[in-house]
Amino acid sequence: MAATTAEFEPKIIAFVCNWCTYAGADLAGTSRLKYPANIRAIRLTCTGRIEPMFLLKAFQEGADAVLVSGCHPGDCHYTSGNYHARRRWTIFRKLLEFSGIDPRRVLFSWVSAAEGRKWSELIDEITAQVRELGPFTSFERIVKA
Amino acid sequence: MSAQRKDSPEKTFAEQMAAETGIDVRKCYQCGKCTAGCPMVPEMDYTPSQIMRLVQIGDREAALRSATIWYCASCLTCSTRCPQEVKIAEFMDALRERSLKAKKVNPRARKIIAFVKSFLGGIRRAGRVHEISMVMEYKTRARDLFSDVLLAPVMFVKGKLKLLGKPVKDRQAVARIFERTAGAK
Amino acid sequence: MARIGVFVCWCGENIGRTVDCPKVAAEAAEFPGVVHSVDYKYMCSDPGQGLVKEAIREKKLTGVVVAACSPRMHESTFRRACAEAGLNPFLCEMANIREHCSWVHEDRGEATAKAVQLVRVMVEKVKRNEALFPIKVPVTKRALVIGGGIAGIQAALDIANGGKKVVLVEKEPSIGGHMAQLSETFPTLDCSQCILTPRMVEAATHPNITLHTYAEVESVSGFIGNFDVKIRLKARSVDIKKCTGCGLCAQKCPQKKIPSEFDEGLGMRTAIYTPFAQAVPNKPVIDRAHCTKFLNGKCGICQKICPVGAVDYTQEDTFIEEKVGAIVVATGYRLYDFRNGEKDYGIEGYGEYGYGQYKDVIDGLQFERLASASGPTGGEILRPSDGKPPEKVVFIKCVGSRDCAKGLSYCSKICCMYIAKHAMLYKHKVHHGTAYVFYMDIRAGGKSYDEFVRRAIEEDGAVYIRGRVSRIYKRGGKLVVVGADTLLGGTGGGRVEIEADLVVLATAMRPQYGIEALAQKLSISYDEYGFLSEAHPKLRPVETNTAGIFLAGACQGAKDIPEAVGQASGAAAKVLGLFSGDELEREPIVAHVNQSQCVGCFYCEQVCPYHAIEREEKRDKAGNLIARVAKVNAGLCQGCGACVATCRSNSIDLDGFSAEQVFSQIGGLK
Amino acid sequence: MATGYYPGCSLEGTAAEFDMSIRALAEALQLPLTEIEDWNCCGASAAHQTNHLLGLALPARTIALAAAQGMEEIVAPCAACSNRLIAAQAEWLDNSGLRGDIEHAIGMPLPAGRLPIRNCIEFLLPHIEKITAALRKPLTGKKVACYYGCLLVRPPKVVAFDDPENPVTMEKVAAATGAEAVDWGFRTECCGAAFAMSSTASVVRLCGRILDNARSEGAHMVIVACPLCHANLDMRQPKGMAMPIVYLSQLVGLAVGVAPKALGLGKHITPVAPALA
Repeated sequence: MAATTAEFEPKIIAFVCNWCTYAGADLAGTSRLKYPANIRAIRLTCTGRIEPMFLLKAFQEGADAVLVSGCHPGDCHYTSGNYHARRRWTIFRKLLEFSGIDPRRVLFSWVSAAEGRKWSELIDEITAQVRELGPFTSFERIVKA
Repeated sequence: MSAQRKDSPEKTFAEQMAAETGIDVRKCYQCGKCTAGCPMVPEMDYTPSQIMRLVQIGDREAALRSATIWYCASCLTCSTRCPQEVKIAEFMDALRERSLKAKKVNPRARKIIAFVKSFLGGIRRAGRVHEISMVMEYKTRARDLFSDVLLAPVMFVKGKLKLLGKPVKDRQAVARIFERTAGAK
Repeated sequence: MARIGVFVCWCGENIGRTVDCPKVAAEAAEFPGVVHSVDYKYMCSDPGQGLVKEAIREKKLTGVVVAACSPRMHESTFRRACAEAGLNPFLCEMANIREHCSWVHEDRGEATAKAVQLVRVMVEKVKRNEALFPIKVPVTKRALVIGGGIAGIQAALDIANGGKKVVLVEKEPSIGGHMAQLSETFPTLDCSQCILTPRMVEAATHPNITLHTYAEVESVSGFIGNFDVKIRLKARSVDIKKCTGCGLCAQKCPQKKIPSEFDEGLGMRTAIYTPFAQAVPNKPVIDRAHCTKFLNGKCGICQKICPVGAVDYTQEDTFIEEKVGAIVVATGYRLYDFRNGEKDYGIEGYGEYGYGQYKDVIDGLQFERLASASGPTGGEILRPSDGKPPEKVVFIKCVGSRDCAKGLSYCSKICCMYIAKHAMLYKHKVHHGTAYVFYMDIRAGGKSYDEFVRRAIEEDGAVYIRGRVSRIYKRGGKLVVVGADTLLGGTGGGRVEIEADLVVLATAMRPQYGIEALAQKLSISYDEYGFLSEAHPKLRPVETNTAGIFLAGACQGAKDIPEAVGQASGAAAKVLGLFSGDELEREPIVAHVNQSQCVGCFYCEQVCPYHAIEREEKRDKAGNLIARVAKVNAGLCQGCGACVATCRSNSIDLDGFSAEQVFSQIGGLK
Repeated sequence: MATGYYPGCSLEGTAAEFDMSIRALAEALQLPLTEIEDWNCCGASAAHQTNHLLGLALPARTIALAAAQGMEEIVAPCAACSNRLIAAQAEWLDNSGLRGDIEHAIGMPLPAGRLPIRNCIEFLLPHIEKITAALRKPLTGKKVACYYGCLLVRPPKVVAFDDPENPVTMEKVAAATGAEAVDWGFRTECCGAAFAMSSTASVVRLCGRILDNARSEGAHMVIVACPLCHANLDMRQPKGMAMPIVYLSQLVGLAVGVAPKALGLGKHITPVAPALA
């Protein structure tokens, strides 16, 4: 392990929908709510667009955790995309577990366009959580296996 | 990473109190609803909302020296009704604790502190409060010997005052609680 | 070979203070494929955009990344600039280094490092962008307005006067909304009905307006320019074509003790009723929940006496369908329920004010009815409990508003003004009475507004007390209002106890019940309080994030009449703009099926919320069916991408957010 | 279910009649109570007002004892005691950091979960049918003003008992005796509580307001469920008030036929017998 847990700065990749969470993160910005700089958000149209391969790719590129966040159930801009996403992730989580990725490294949340504060608190929280988990090093091992 | 934002060296009094108690009086917008509902306001030197204001502007000295913090009856009416959800009554507890520690207790609070000390003294010794002993101790401390002298015999006859109290068996255990929490003497 | 240009914006100090912009530009210059990289103070300004255009021309750029604010803010600005310089606008992307970086991080080193990464992500993406061309769709030049209050009426009239057809849907039996209930309006004190009713009539008789009252929007599908709307016409039990509005039925109805919604429960109505005398249309409905005929089959008087045989107990709800090109939502407000709270929203009632168990504690709209000449008291201020004129009236502001404990932190904005008006009206009618107003702040920021409040205080003698009331209780038939005057301190703390005859609570403005369900039908968003969200709080205040749907009035936030009317005219202007051409352009973010790969499982069909997936039959030259494959109808597709993630054979991709683009973005985070 | 009984200090002294009536009523209604062995004072307001941790540790010891003695719930009739017990427990359940400090102070482990703590009203509320069935002497025609004071209903989120502004539970129990509960405005106003001795004038002023309102709304007596409220209202009445202050357990006890003596009805400073006759 390269870094000790104390100085470990995790890399967290977030896949967020354009309508709710991306806008919520924008609101955190306009409200000047501070949170750790460990997060990198990738904007997609909807959580329903997110393919499981995106997450695996993120881990492959060195992410220590991945966050998927979209609209609250019932509030999807496209009516039902987040429901499809939710169903997909329930299965995908099991798959992750099976392939040896700690499911605590894959996080899900609903953040609406009005929830700037929730976004900043979420990032605070998950950064601390992932810091505790330590760096994710097992991907290469999994790929080789 | 963002350590400097969380532990900035120059915290205001309000920020300091918020960090220590979880109660953030900066939320108070001085509507006065606490003051309006407070039953003890006539006894106070500052109203509850003014105490919030003193903390907001950082006048620690005035807040800790006020009589108000001691005349708060802890009835929690203010905390229950505060539109900004400031736990005002609980905050008064925190101010009292700091007022005692900083030895800034308002002279008008002499009797109240005497009562608190007698009360806690009793628990410390016996684990339970024995009312007669507590009252006697209080009267000596407060130099308030003659109030209520007419009430005592009546209460005694009615069996409301017992000459001997029933202490806790494990008195050591209770005394230890006081030591370990560094309680008021 | 990609030739990408990177443009790093300082946004004045907004980005520049935290992010080292020249450093970001310098590092970006080293990214593979980047041939040009600069930073500038205000990239969105004219000279800033000029830098982009110039570089496109001179450096022959094949893609542009603007590192600045959120794409939700300025993506369209920069895409337009690119287009002007001859670059396909969809070859321009933004890296959000303001909202997602400089504004939320403090450490300059960290923020700069993150900004560099965010730029690299977008450079990687834009290298794989393809030129896209806006989709043209035809426009149905007919608008739907939901809600017949003053905002809805204004929007409908403006669109209709612009020469376009309007369908106006109102859920109550009459249009008019809350404005019809008001006595007089601030700051001019002109009679609300006198200015409103002519507008109501105009809306009902306008040749371009189709009015459906006692009707609700059942479902909405489609998209900008082409919405399909299903409207439920609730059974009135009265044939509106036959009815002459003579009113005989209501006179003879034996059910006379139903609290009138229009009079806010202070007056009574019958089971067959028109809400108020000036109702439009002036035709009654039967309230089936209270009608004896519907409850136990007896009665039937109204049918017997109706001279034209208009009463029809067998009527059922009917549905009509309308095609419209634009929708204006104007569903208005209601008042916070201080009596019961709103359990569905987790909001409590006002226990400290007695949960409204005291008859003489009323809300602002109830006071309007007391003061209105058309109200249950004929405009005399008489208290509800015993019908006597109150000698002391206490007005309490911010009840439910600005109250975190009740979950309603916002200011309702209109109360400062209408309470001043109430105090004034009361003093005009009960000369010897005293009006007390408990306030926290006086917010009277409109034209002639502050002067109006001062008049209430200086000329009409309203006693303003700065403080919030702690509680109200009853003592010997009087309401004791316990408050504080926070401008007085010292011993006693300025505690004030007033024995009042009548208490008026300025309760919070809340969006109408059912707004969430409507918002979901329309696919528009709402805030934590249920107010509908505008597309941008400053620059797109009447649009929603769903193209073709606009907002007017208090459904979007607390508003007074002039503001609601102003916004309604704004929405109407937007609608007329939309209707000015025969076709409109839509963002070409749509899915595509690679039909040679499609296995025809049609999972995509199941997840598509827009029914945009069609089945296509592939035949050989002899006409034999070889395969059934999926096809996307680009007119219906809204680009959510659910089909892409669902496709088992990887045969669908989404323009603008293709798998390749996303993978390369992730790769950019190395 | 093993129910631990926590009388608290007042019930051993000035509030002896509260203790007597609770025990007698529990027996009459066949609700077994076992006194928690070696309980200590909860510290009341004095502890938490001056030392936060002490204010948590004192009630914690009694709760830990009760759990160790196999109790599954605690009945604490004194409103101050039940309030302190509930508040302390809520705080360590909410803030796990405190648990260690408290356990260290009391030298005992705290129960892992939440131990239900019931005040006097909550003790009786589930047994209204039992009370109605056992009525011997219905108190028909008696107008009572139910007085909750502060500690039964506040802080509302912590005690999670009844409505903080418009409570109804005591009225429900009182109504089971046949008495009529009057609607009045001072049900949750403060009586001055701990200032009985240190600021007697305040207590007299506050009790005066409460009793005035009860009287003006037609009450024959005030019903309480807190020894501090009782002491203040009973002993600090304005001249000529003569308002009987009766414990809820006494009212119910009398209605179900417990002997007045066993309920301690003679122990009040302001006589109650005539009003209850």
